[in-house]
Amino acid sequence: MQLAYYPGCTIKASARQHEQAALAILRALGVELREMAEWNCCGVVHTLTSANLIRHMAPVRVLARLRQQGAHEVVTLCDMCFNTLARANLLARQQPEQFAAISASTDSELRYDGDASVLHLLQVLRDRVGLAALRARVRRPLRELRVYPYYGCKLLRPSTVGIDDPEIPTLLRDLLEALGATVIEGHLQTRCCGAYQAVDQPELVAERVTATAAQARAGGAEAIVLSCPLCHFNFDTLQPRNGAPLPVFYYTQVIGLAFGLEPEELGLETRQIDQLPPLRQRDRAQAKGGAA
Amino acid sequence: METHAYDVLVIGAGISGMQAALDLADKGYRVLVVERQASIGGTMVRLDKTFPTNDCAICIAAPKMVELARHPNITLLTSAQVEQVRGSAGSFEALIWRQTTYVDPAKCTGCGDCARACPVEVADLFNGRLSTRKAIFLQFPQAVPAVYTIDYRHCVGCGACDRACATGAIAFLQRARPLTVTVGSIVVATGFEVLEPTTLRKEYGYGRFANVLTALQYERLLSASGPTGGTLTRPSDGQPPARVAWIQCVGSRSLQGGYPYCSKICCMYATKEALITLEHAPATRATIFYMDLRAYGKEFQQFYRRAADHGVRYIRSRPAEVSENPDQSLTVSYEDTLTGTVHSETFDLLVLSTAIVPAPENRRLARALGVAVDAHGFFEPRDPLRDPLQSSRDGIFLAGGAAGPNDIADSVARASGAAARAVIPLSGRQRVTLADPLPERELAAAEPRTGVFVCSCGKNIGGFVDVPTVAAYARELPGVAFVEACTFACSEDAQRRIKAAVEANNLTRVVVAACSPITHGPLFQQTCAEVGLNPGLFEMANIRNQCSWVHSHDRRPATAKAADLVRMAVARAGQLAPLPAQHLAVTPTCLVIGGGVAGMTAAMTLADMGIDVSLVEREPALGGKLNTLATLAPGDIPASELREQLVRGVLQRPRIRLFLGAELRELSGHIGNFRAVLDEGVGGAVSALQVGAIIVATGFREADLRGRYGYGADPRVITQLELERRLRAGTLGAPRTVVMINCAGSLDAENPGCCRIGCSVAVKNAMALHRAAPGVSIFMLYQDMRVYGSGQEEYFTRMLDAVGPYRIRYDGGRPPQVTVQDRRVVVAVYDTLLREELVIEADLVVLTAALHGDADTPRLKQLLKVATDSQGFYREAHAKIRPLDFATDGIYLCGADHYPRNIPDTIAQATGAASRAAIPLLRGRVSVEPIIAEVLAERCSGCGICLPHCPYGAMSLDPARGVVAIAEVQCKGCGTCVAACPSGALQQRGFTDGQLLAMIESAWEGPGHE
Amino acid sequence: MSEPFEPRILGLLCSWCAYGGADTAGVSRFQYPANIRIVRVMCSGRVDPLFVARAFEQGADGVLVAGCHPGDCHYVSGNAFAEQRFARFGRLLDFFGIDRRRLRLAWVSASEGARFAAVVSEMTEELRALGPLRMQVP
Amino acid sequence: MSMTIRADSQANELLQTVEALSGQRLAACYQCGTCAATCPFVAAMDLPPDRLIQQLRFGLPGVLERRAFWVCVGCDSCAERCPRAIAVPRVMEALRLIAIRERGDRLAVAQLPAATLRDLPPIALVASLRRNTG
Ligand SMILES: Cc1cc2nc3c(=O)[nH]c(=O)nc-3n(C[C@H](O)[C@H](O)[C@H](O)COP(=O)(O)OP(=O)(O)OC[C@H]3O[C@@H](n4cnc5c(N)ncnc54)[C@H](O)[C@@H]3O)c2cc1C
Ligand SMILES: Cc1cc2nc3c(=O)[nH]c(=O)nc-3n(C[C@H](O)[C@H](O)[C@H](O)COP(=O)(O)OP(=O)(O)OC[C@H]3O[C@@H](n4cnc5c(N)ncnc54)[C@H](O)[C@@H]3O)c2cc1C
Ligand code: SF4
Ligand code: SF4
Ligand code: SF4
Ligand code: SF4
Ligand code: SF4
Ligand code: SF4
Ligand code: SF4
Ligand code: SF4
Repeated sequence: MQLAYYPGCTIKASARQHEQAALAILRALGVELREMAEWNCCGVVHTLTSANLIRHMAPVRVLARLRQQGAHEVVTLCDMCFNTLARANLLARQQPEQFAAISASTDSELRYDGDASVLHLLQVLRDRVGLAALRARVRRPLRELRVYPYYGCKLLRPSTVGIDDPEIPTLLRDLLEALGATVIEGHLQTRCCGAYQAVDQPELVAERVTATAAQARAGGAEAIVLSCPLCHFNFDTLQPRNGAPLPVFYYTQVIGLAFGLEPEELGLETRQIDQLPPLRQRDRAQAKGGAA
Repeated sequence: METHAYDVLVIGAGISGMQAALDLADKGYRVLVVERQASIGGTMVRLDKTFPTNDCAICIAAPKMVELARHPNITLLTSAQVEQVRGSAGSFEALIWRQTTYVDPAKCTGCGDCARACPVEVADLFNGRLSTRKAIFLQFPQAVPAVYTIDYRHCVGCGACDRACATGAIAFLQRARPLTVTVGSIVVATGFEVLEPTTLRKEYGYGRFANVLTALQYERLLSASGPTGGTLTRPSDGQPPARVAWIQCVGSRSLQGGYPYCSKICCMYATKEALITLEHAPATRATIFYMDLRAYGKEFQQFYRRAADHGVRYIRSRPAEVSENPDQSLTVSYEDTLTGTVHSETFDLLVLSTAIVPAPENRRLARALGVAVDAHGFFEPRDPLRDPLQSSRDGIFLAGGAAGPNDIADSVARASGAAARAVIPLSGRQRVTLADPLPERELAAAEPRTGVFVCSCGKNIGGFVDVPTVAAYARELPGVAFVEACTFACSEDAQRRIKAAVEANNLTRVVVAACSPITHGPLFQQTCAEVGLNPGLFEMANIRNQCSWVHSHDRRPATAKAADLVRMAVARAGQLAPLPAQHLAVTPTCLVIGGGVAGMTAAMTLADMGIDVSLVEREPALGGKLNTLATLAPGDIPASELREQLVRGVLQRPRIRLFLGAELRELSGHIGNFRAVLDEGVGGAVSALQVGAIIVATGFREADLRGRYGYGADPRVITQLELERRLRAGTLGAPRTVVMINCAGSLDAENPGCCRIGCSVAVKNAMALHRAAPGVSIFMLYQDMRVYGSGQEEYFTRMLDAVGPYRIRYDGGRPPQVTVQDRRVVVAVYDTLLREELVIEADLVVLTAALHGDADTPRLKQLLKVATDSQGFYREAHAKIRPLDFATDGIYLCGADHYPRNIPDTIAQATGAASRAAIPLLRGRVSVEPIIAEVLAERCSGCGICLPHCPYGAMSLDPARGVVAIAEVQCKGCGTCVAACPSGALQQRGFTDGQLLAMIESAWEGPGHE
Repeated sequence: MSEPFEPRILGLLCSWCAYGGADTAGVSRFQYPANIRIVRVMCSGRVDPLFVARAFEQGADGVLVAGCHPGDCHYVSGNAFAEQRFARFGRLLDFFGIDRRRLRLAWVSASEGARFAAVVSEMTEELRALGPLRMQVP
Repeated sequence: MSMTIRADSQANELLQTVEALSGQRLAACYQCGTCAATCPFVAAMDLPPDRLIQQLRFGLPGVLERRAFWVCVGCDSCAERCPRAIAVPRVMEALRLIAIRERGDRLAVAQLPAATLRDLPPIALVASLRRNTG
């Protein structure tokens, strides 16, 4: 399977591990991602007023380029990129007249009429690869790992573009269970982490990630697994410093571990592996077992 | 394939289908009832009690079920579906598919041995999956027919039932078979379902959290025959819940995450459930989260106040989400919108008042019938405002909940209405003539031979009273010739056994020791009649409601008391005498009082059934409020258009005799033969009419608000009706700011009722003002926004979008103040949502005035000898199941004189009243109350002391003989006169001194008993 | 061993309201002492003072006459006549030296199951305190 | 406090602008409070969304001085649950836009500490700027 791939700025900056892990597991699954040429920033947030149409330019340009390059669908890793591209795409389909206005103000070769589709890697794994194939590829089931999947906002909402039920999503649970992990759930899984407020109102974010991590911990989770690089940043940096914060992993990294890939291939730092005692123990046990 | 001919096909046998079928069958039409489930009864039999009277639902439904099953003109097909309908009104041909139940109904006695043997446990859908049943089952104890059914989807075919069944009723080889029938018309009464919020509103946790239930499940939990036997416990751990909460509008009133309409009944059933919860366990904290509390029917607001006064906590809020705690309690997050604070509160049990939705099969049935359903799947009337009972196909009519959410009373009214309409295509058909009374047995034996049947009502009696001991005791009583203990005395099977026992033992009296004679007496009397025993020879001992249920903690006194009650009943039985059945011929014409929408509709419906009608209107013109209103919602149809249509319809029907400018002056007589004197006023004629029935349709009026809300002080303060008049006449002018004040004169101590239509009228008129004076700013001051009726919530939200009014929610305890200050009209109001005091300068203030019965009602009620409530609305015979009848036979009510209602409801009700009135008129005779008083002329001294005691004027002094005489059809059998007579010259049949004293004297077996 | 005194109460209940209230008490499982025996009449207006006298004679320690609330009478005004009649009859009780509390007139509607149970419970308590009525049968 | 509303003071320009920019009809709001109880940040808001809407509708003063719409991150939770399908985040965005147009940007990159700038994922920074600047 070959798919066009839109990385976005953050994947290339603070979330390189995510891309590294994604590419590694996809290789293992026989999926090839081909990075688009000449991509630009997606625009990051969908513009919510009618006065800022120009801000839809960035995502539309990405989609127009994609079509120019002959592709009909594009995979994203970053939840923000996914959400922004998908919503712009929806708008292009539903309100073409608005887009006519935008197009008119841009270079004519960048016409776009909404005929591409935007995919999130999780959709590819669930709907194209299939959880059965994923399960079949597992080499080191994460039996002793107790994880709390965190969805955040952009995967789910608005439901017009979300990839799972906005209230009771099951995608990450199904995926993690396919890897053999024990899944801990709670109603804060879908609650916003505070997103970009980390920039100048970090107290809002801190309150959220603290509450969510507390729920995960109360349920017995040892790690949080998520998808969005901004959620990752927020959980990684804004959990209270006192007491051991719960470690945070991208789902790609966890899949990689279950596939038996090496931590280095998955962009996992030693610090993170140390944060997962059961993983370490199991590694040791397996190492012993393997030796025997 | 078999083909049978009937007059009407009724599809669905909930309360609506039953009512429609009975109304038709009582008129002499042959009715086929097709019900998809194994038993009739529908939703109502799953309820615990019914608002606002808190009648026990099964108690008032069960007698109708039995009546239906036994009606000679009704054929019942259960576990059956209608597959196809061909033909047209007057001659339809329907193909019906009867599912196989694998049990031979002719052989099954309903003993349940099979179910005890069956190894398969499946979730009991009747109990909302809160308990299990077997693969062979009876839906519920009072099921009709009382025949077990094999649920083939779960049966493993082990044959255990077959081996257990003593009568060989199991018939595995039975095959499903199609059946064709011909009918003249069809009534659709398929009701509705409740939403199971597993795909919408998932954030409330239904289906994931054990202690989140739907309201219908909760009804089962409260019900004495439910999965917990009526003890209120939470499903997760069987512990009594200390905190119970209801969330309203789950899936209703939601443009997203649900349906746009209001489900209309949930505010009230939640209130009822909360109140019953407090009755069960007074220390429970009951909380209802609501957006607008829609308590808009007759007595509903009072019921709601009562709940609030009993401590039900109402929080104005639509909760955001629910999460489950480790102990399986539930945390609800919500904003109390009256304080603006966000809370997380924990409850032990959560009940979701989920949307009323059409059954998914409706669409399939609609295709089979060739009729339209609306966007949601409810059957759609051809013209929702003007013809709410007519489906999109001629000859097919809509009853009850099939066309949208309705409570029981409205369902029953609509069912009667549909029954009336269904008669019209049958014109020219021969009706079944009334059967002669059944032949009675010889009562030659001097000594009474009494048969006693002691019921254990499953565990309801047997669990608390030692039934075998009571039965053994009964055997020793004087005159008792036969005793039997039964599990369910009211079951079909038990009726057969009672009849057999009477035959075999030549019994002359029957005593059933079971439940209440009120609910079950008629059933057993009918059984007695079928075996030739006059109903007067039957007596009941109420050992369930008076012993087992109220002395459940101590078996010994409960059993002793049960034995006493049986002894008293047997003593009375010894004194019983046959009650003669008397019939009177009926004058087959009807008087309709009031020529508004209701009166005109009733008159036309009767005329179309072939009945002559006299229609009396006090005003010089027909039309009632239609002469004043501007446009009508829904649909924005000019009121004048509807008026012309109705008036034309009345004038075109030669059977209707019109009396305009006339009033009823005198009334005498009784059902079947009333004599009415009409007075056409000064210069007009005085006519005397002979009629068999009377329909009262005198409508309503706005309350006089002079002196309140600045009304009367300034011409810029008017009522909605006055606004309608201005809109109609085009004299509105160009107000820029209009303030509407809802509930003016309602919901207060003096008039606690809610006017029901006021909010919808305000919404309609906001739209009308917006059209008539573009750019007008409208302020709507309200307490709860109670738009009522089908399509009204949608209309309300369209109005919000189009008009953008300022809605201000005020508190009843702090009503708006209207003052005139240097020629400006100023309204001051505290907005409970903004929590600000607002002062609005208005060009026009429109008061949504309270509504009362017609001003002439006090006089008319005396003439008719019927009752009203404090607001001048007539009181019906029973708020739930007899909404169109007066307690006085032969007089019926409809329209806004019963309670304010909109036009679709008025039309449905008026059509229904016509159906009720047509029963005696078409039948041609009526029966006299059997328990009337009689005069023992030889003892009567003619003193006349008794005369003023009779509330019905049934007594008079016969001047020739010097003794009192009683007009038999007028006597209602209260017995007041009997107690008044100083010489013992009066006796009441069925309640003679001898009969009552026999009971009193045997209550403790005389003074020696210690 | 002597058992505690259990008073005997005769209830004369109208069919529409009070009897319905007793039924509702049953449906709602409101518990009350098992001391009452109920006789149903169609209207409280049917209750003849003779019935009460006979009940006392036959060993009742108390009599409860119950009907619809004023204004609610199914037969319009029967309960009003009952009330008048028993006002008069009360004076007669005084004459015979019977404590007036032994005859009680109560209004109970069909939905007031709790009220019915409370009335019976109260009356039972009161009669327990009053002790047995030893009517001399002439 | 008592607010006087006059017939001729009804031209509520702020409301009109918000409705035009957000495409939302605020009269449709049931004032049910679902949005307020849903919002993960309601505790930090000086006016919960439902009340903000109501104040806007009645033209009460001081709405633009509120912090609430700067707190909203547009997580869409409330919008998903609103029975009237009102997109509250669009209303919030409209208010931000109007405030920025009237008073200038709320945030300047220059003011942010260098360390923050270095560590932040680009999406955080860009999103924040998009929502806090014109
Ligand atoms: C939780 C709850 C509480 C309530 N409480 C009250 C209350 O306290 N007071 C009150 O007045 N009302 C109450 N109601 C409303 C009341 O239940 C309804 O008004 C009433 O049941 C409507 O009766 P119906 O006959 O129209 O419909 P239903 O009772 O639904 O009966 C319809 C019948 O048609 C049958 N049927 C359906 N489709 C087909 C088909 N295709 N072919 C053949 N048969 C079919 C069904 O099996 C059913 O037997 C309550 C409702 C609910 C859900
Ligand atoms: C302001 C307002 C707006 C409304 N708008 C709508 C709407 O938009 N849509 C809608 O569906 N419904 C609306 N309604 C409700 C509608 O008016 C009623 O449903 C309808 O009028 C009821 O009809 P009725 O025949 O029962 O009573 P009425 O219309 O009141 O008719 C009663 C008739 O009986 C006559 N009468 C009274 N007493 C006697 C007597 N003793 N002898 C002889 N005749 C007598 C009266 O003169 C009158 O003609 C509105 C009501 C009001 C008050
Ligand atoms: S008769 Fe047979 S089929 Fe009927 S209930 Fe009894 S055992 Fe079951
Ligand atoms: S044959 Fe079916 S219904 Fe009968 S006992 Fe076996 S499983 Fe039950
Ligand atoms: S407002 Fe309407 S839909 Fe909502 S709970 Fe009340 S009756 Fe049901
Ligand atoms: S007591 Fe007997 S007769 Fe009455 S409901 Fe129960 S089973 Fe039927
Ligand atoms: S205006 Fe009428 S319908 Fe509306 S709440 Fe008030 S009393 Fe009820
Ligand atoms: S029994 Fe009642 S209704 Fe009949 S005559 Fe006597 S007082 Fe009148
Ligand atoms: S979109 Fe804004 S207002 Fe709505 S829940 Fe999210 S943060 Fe709160
Ligand atoms: S959830 Fe929607 S309808 Fe409810 S208060 Fe918020 S915006 Fe208004």
